[in-house]
Amino acid sequence: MKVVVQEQPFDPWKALTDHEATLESGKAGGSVSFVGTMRDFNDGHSVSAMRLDHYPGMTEKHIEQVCQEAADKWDILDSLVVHRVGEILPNDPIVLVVVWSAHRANAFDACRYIINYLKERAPFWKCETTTQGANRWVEHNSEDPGVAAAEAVRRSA
Amino acid sequence: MKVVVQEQPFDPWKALTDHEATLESGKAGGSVSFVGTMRDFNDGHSVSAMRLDHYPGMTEKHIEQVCQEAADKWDILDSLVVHRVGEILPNDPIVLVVVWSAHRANAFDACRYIINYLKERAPFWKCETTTQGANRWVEHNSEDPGVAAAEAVRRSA
Amino acid sequence: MAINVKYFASMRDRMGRGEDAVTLEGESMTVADVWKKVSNGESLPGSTLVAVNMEYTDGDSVVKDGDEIAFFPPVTGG
Amino acid sequence: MAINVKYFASMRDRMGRGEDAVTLEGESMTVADVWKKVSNGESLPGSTLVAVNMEYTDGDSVVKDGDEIAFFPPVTGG
Repeated sequence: MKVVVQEQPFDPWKALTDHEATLESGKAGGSVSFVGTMRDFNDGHSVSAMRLDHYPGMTEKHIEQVCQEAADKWDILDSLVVHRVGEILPNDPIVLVVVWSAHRANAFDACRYIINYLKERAPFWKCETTTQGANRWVEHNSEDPGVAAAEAVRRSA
Repeated sequence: MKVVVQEQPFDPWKALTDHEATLESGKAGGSVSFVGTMRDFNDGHSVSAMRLDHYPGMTEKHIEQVCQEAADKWDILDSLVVHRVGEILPNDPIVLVVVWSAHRANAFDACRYIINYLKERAPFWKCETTTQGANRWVEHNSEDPGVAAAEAVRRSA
Repeated sequence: MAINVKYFASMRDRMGRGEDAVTLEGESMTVADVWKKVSNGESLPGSTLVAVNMEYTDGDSVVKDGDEIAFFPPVTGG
Repeated sequence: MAINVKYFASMRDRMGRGEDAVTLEGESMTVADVWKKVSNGESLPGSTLVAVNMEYTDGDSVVKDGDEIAFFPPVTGG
């Protein structure tokens, strides 16, 4: 299990193969990977750049918790998460999640679990620069219907 | 949509990035990939090598059908399948399935659909060489509970 | 009519050959009839899959002149 | 007791600062009490998330000396 949060741009496939080289060979039947990349549009706006803030320490801790939950739920061999922060350009990879397992069903389930709960719980915040030059905080991940419910539970003060 | 069946060993990540470079940039929110590799054990036997036979023409046709079904069922941007045939060594990638989409749920569903139905319907046959030197045809993909039912339907003569 | 019959994997080993060019007399021959002819009356293993012109079908399927018939065991790719 | 309070993203913009070092008097202060103190009595936006020592919690959570409290909007990573 490895979690990396970094400012440097990264090549998902290099990150994946570098980590794979550390695994015991011949045991994994397969791997399932998710790569999230920055789109050049969001909520109807053209986006020229983005800054991704995070909460150093809490972010890594919660991604590790999510990976550990996945390892507890499914029989997997290993997992890797790499997540960018800082200044990001359209088409840059933002996040890589890889799960290795002997049987593919476990890898699919675990990979999907990790990216879903990472997006729901890991403290990252996107601030987009539109092509008109305006900066705006992205207020929600539009794809995630589960987020509103989770937020309601955690709502505070 | 691209389907390749080849004897040459391949680097899944090079195949993926080469194909990705042909897509319109900035539209995909992400990709989901499955890489199946040759394990060095199966059904309790240590396996030193494998030969993968196929039915030229029918194999490609059925993988393309499965990819088209996935494209009809989910809103995806593109898909890529590369599948080895011939002599394969432990740890070699056997199959790569990649799906690109604007939203990750569709990519997960479509990628899983393609690998599941490829394994169920595309005519490939594995002949393993055990470390004792014996050759034996693999009679079923042990992971796939759906196969027995599908075979029963298609059973013939 | 003339058809081409192919065998793959363990079915190829069992038959000792990869294909047969078969000439059939009469009408309404089915895949099962073709199997009887190429196998000298042996029964087809229950798990055998059949394709006609690269599409899955079953033993009741009627064959036409020029068809390509294939017999093979359950598939194990991926 | 002394606690550290952090603000992220739009909450940081709203507060005009990234953190506060806060000294509290008395016992049984909650996260909600801390918010009142740092915000001069403003109400907390309904969607705000709260963490104490990097774990999610809510406004009723009691704070201890040395705690790190964080206020931030819904997360949008991945």
